Amino acid sequence: MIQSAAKSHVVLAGEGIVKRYPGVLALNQVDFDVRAGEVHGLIGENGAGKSTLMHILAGANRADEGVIRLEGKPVQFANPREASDRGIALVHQELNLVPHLSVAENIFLGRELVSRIGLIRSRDQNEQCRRLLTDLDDTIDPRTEVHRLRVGQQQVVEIAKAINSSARVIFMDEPTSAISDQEVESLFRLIRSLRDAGVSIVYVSHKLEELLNISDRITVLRDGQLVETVETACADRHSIVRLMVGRKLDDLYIHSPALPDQPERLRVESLTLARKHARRPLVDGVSFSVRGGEVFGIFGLMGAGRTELLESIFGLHPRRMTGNIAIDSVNSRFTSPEQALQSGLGLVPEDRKHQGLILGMSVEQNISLSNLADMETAGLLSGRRERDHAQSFVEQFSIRTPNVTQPVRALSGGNQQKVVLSKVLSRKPGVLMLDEPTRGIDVSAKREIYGLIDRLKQQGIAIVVVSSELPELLGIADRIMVMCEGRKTGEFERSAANEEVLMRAAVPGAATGNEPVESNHTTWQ
Amino acid sequence: MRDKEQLWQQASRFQSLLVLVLMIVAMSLLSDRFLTQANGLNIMRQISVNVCLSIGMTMVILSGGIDLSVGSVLAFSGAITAGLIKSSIPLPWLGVELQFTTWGAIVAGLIVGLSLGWINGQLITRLKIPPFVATLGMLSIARGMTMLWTKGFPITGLGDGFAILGTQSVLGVPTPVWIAGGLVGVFVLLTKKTRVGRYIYAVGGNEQTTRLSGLNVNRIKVIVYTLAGALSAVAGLIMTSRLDSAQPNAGAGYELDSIAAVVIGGTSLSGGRGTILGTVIGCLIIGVLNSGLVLLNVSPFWQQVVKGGVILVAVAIDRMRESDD
Amino acid sequence: MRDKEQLWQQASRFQSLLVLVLMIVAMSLLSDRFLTQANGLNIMRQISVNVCLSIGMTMVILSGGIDLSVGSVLAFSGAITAGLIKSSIPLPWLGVELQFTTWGAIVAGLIVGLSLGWINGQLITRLKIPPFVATLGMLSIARGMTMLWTKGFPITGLGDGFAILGTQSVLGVPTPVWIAGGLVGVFVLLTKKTRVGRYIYAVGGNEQTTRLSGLNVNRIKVIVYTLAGALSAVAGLIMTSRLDSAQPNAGAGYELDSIAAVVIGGTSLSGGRGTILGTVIGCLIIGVLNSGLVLLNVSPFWQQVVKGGVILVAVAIDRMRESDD
Amino acid sequence: NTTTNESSSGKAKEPKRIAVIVSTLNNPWFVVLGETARDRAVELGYEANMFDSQNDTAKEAEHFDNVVAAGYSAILFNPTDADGSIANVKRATEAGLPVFCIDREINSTDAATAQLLSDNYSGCVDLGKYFVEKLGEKGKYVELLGLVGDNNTWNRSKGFHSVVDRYEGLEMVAQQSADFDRNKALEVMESILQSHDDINAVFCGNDAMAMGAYQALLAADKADQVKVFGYDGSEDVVKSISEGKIAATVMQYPKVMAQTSAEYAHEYLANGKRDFDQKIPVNVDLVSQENIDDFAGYGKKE
Ligand SMILES: Nc1ncnc2c1ncn2[C@@H]1O[C@H](COP(=O)(O)OP(=O)(O)OP(=O)(O)O)[C@@H](O)[C@H]1O
Ligand SMILES: Nc1ncnc2c1ncn2[C@@H]1O[C@H](COP(=O)(O)OP(=O)(O)OP(=O)(O)O)[C@@H](O)[C@H]1O
Ligand SMILES: O[C@@H]1[C@H](O)[C@H](O)CO[C@H]1O
Ligand SMILES: [Mg+2]
Ligand SMILES: [Mg+2]
Repeated sequence: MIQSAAKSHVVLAGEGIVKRYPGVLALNQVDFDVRAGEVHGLIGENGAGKSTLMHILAGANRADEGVIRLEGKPVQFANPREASDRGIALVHQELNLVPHLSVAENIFLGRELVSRIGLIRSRDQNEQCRRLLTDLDDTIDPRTEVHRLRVGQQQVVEIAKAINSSARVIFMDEPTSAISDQEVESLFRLIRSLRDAGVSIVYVSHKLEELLNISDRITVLRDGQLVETVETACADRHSIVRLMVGRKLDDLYIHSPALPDQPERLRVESLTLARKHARRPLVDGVSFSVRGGEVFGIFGLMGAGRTELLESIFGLHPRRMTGNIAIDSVNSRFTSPEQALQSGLGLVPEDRKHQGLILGMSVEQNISLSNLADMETAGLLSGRRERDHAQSFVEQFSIRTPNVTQPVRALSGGNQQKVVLSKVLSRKPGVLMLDEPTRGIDVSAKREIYGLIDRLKQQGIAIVVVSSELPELLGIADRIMVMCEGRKTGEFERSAANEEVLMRAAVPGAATGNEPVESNHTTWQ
Repeated sequence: MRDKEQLWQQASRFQSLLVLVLMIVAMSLLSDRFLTQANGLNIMRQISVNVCLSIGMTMVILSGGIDLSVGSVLAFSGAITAGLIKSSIPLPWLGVELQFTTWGAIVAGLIVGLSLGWINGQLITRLKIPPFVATLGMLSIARGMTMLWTKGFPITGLGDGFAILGTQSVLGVPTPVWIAGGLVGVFVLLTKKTRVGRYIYAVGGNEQTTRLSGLNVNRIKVIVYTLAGALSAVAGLIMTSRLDSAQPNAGAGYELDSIAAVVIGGTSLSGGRGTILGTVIGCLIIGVLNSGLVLLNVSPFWQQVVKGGVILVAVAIDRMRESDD
Repeated sequence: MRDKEQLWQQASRFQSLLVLVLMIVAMSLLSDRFLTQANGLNIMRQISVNVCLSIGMTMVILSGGIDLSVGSVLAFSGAITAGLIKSSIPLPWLGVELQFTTWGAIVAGLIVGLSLGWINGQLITRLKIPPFVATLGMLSIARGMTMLWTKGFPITGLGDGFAILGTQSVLGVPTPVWIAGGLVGVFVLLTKKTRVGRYIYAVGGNEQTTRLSGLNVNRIKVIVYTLAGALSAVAGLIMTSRLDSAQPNAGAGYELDSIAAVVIGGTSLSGGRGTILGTVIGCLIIGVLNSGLVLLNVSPFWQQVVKGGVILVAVAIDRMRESDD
Repeated sequence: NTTTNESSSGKAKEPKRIAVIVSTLNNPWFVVLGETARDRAVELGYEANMFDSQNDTAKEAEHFDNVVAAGYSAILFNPTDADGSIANVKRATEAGLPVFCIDREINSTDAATAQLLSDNYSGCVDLGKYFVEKLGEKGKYVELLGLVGDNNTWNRSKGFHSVVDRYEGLEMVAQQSADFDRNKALEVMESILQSHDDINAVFCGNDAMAMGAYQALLAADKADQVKVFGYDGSEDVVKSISEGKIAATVMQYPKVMAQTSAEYAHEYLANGKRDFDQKIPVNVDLVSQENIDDFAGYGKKE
């Protein structure tokens, strides 16, 4: 693996790259190079400058200082198109697809196949696209409009788009943040075959194991500076983490035993959520219960219906839902999140930018949004109360922000997540549901979130955590439920849970007690 | 960094103010009649109707919507009040006639405006009709109802009691200016210092997050459109009183003037960002322009060209700060 | 999965068609004059102006913008053509007079419309003026220029050659219908089958992605507004020819009619989603409504109420499919 | 042609239909015009309906097409535009419908069946003469124009200036448009008063603007010293003249014109009369304090 890359020449290099944003030095004199046919991992905490560096090298952004060399010659890209014409492609961290165009239309955007008289050859595009996708995820129909795909499938489309541009260098910014393990496997296979064909790949991820698995070299960024580039063969988990955070990190997962003799706080019985215009439900007769002082994990592959389960409990789909829910033994069927919150239920949603935060509002305004009534004196909002309230969370959760009036948009992912948590906790929920609470968050922020979850649990709160990362759930949950295609396929005590049994329950058709299902996501008619 | 940001925010709000000041300076140089107290009050009186409409429009736009029906609602509310002042409503089955006092008629007009706004809100939230279409429908319906109610004739001669609203002065300042000023105060407070106000920004900023934060998005929207309807009614009352006449075609086309004032004042049409005070500056810019063009006796043919040009320049200056990147 | 989805998509497009069919059935039952070939052609001729405007408006809205200036551009282009047909332009410094042929004048009118559209595009992309404001400014400026050019008087008596455009029939079908129909064909092809068309959807769907895909977003926008300007000019020519007169106030308020047709036809005001054919259905719904209300002798005051109501019902039916939580 | 067959042969009992197409209903003057014409036609045994062109010649064209398609028998027509409406009228007459123009003229002598016209130009000549007399050939005045895209605006303005411009002592200090609209007139007048507080008179292109201007003068305490002149003969201006608030207006007789047009249509349809004079002038009268007792809104006292 490693030997070929070590010898090969440098394709693309940035020398002395500097990028300033108002009040931030995002990149400080970074020298970074990409060799032909290597997989180059890039890692660092949130805000370290990974995305900025990629954007500059791929022409999506311009450096304030420094030189970019392609095959040794200095180049300047006026826009991403020029870079892509020279064989440099970028898969973005934020999903960047046009929602109402089809998969094929997205993949060919800007490089359509046209006939002699200038008409688009849709059939040929669809055909080529289908071939491209067979390697990645053959359940995706090229003609489907992209907004109808799950997040994971969208990410696959995004990767396919970069590959389709027949690039020499492909930058991938957190390509696996939203795709399933199966898809990760296909992606890795593809990356390896690209590499063997001489294509270079720069790969950003917060998932260390992935980087160690796929890369030839790893570069660590910290606070806009390049700390070190190491050969993957000579690196391990601990050495990388130390480089990233500048110190040794304690155990990643924090778990104290569940509180004994706690009452049941959440009970869900035969919850079923019908799907629009289709027979097979999204959530199919799921039952479980959670006690206070307990972390209840829910595992499943992408599309297992976990998000819909939490949403249904939270009152978001009242018309399509059947089943019973009890909070603190009181039967509760919510027809809106408003009611759910009033009954002491809290939800930290999956998509923090679109569901958790109002990006244009300040940190304090986001934190107080759910309990503004408590911020009033004499019927008017009190700026001081609001500030103090937010400040207390900022201190308690060590949210890194210059001040609480900062727009939340400007915070790093981990800190944004803590703001969402603060908002939900402002209502002092007895039952807290967290959907993918650490997606796209760096290790030290993750660790802080785990610590927080543990503290809340010790206060007697019942906590439900949905996650696609097995080690995470094994690390923090007291019990784990597994879902597959909307159904509950298993429940395991912490002591009985391990990667193998959980995975077996999660994969369609593989688990015992899991009725044979007609393979993957395409089954519903 | 924070101070820098805030300074910048201040400066950018200041930008439309800058346009206003530039215009005032230019007008003063061109006409020595411009910068007088009398003309100042005159302009303020003239914009008071638009200020009332635009306060409501600002909130609607902040919440991510739009209201095209303001002009028609203005006309209908004004006509209802005028009609009720002038003539009684026979209730044959009770054998009586209902004769409204001036106050009663005013209240009735306000209730009508408020109700039409509420209906807008219901159309948008329950029937999921996009705001543009829902209020376009209302524009047509309310105008038609005004025609039916007035039979196409203005209702005039509304008495001295009613005239106070539009024509008197208190402490040297015209009543409409007091009303509009008072409403500005109330709604600045409402948007900045109350829960409803915060929720309006939240809905416009991110509707989904607002819902998931436990707020009733539909209720907030209904409140916003209802307030806009009520404010249109106030505008209708002021105009009717000022003219001593409810005109069936009053307020036609005012929706565009009002939206222009809001946007010139720096409020984003995509919602979540903007201020009432910005809108007031927007109204002032339009008012100064209208009055200035007449003072300078610019030919009516040229006025539209100049007006369009100034609006473009004003907004272009205002956008310059955002255009670096 | 896929077929079902696509079926559903088809069905939802079918929904506004359903509204149209329902209206036609209702009208036919209410009046035996409605469902005749003559009335069919009549309705098609009447909507041809709105169809031309709305094709352009559809593309503008698909790209995520809006164009309020269509009515004014229509008037100005029509007036330019009419003026150039009627009288020659003296060029004193050359000692000659420029006399346009009918064809030359038509081309000049088209170029004027196209140029105003291009200017809209420049205002929006270079000066970063929001489309609503930029085209609002243009609405005012182009109207003013029409007044200046015509001095407020209509320009009439444009000759038989020019009359063909609006008044003749070919194979029993009126020329305006041929023109509008041809344009629909061309622009359906353009939006569905060419790169430009695809990019229009892309810009409206996700501007950033489009830029990151290496496309020149500004150029696409400029093209869209330029096309909208040219199509407004075509509409202006048809109208001028049909009336044998360029009216200074032609097309006032048409922007709302056009936007209504686009939205009723199922195009989303937030861009990226919709079709030209949907818009044609929208125009037909409005056309059938207008003509039907006349055939049914609905009084003019009631017409506005009914029209608003029908638009609300039509869109509400259309939105029902999306209304599930 | 199926339509003509039906209307002539088939249902003789069913009343014939007359369309009243009015330029705009946004102004009560036209409402009076249209409703009077319609009511008179109904009295004469027709089914009659009114159509509003909303000051848009293209909308008017649609009404004509619809009316022809719907098989109406005659059109009583108040045009939106002297030139723009010609083509519309021609299409209708070619389809066999008689068209009678009311109030506003079309600039064609062979298109309409007949035209009943009030003469805006000469009406304002009379008004101009009275204006000169009232001001004693000397003073400053303001003119408020109607819609600048409307040719009535200019006919009135020209008639007025044909007289007034001959007197050097009369100075027009501002000429602005107020769109025939009461509120616009109020605002424009308020602004004008800021720079010209020494004017003696205001000439307004219609009565709605005259009322708006008066309202502005009243608020500025100048109602006594400034004379306001209007045009139309609307109810509130006639009343204001009798109360001494407004100096003069020109009475057009919308009711007379409208009734006559309906009667002509009846002559045409029922009695086969074809030889109408092309232009039938309907007298306009200056209304001032001197003769106000003879007048009511929109006509003579009955
Ligand atoms: N457009 C921008 N304006 C201002 N500051 C920015 C902008 N983009 C990035 N920054 C700042 O630059 C720094 C580097 O950001 P960057 O997005 O490159 O980090 P990252 O390493 O990709 O983080 P993550 O892991 O969260 O994606 C951060 O402090 C960020 O706040
Ligand atoms: N927009 C959509 N339209 C139709 N079906 C969808 C849509 N989004 C998701 N689904 C389907 O709903 C089911 C549940 O998806 P969902 O992504 O919510 O599951 P999840 O377990 O929460 O996984 P994730 O980790 O991706 O959130 C899947 O079968 C998926 O295919
Ligand atoms: O007489 C009428 C009215 O005065 C109207 O206000 C404008 O048009 C004229 O024909
Ligand atoms: Mg990043
Ligand atoms: Mg999920």
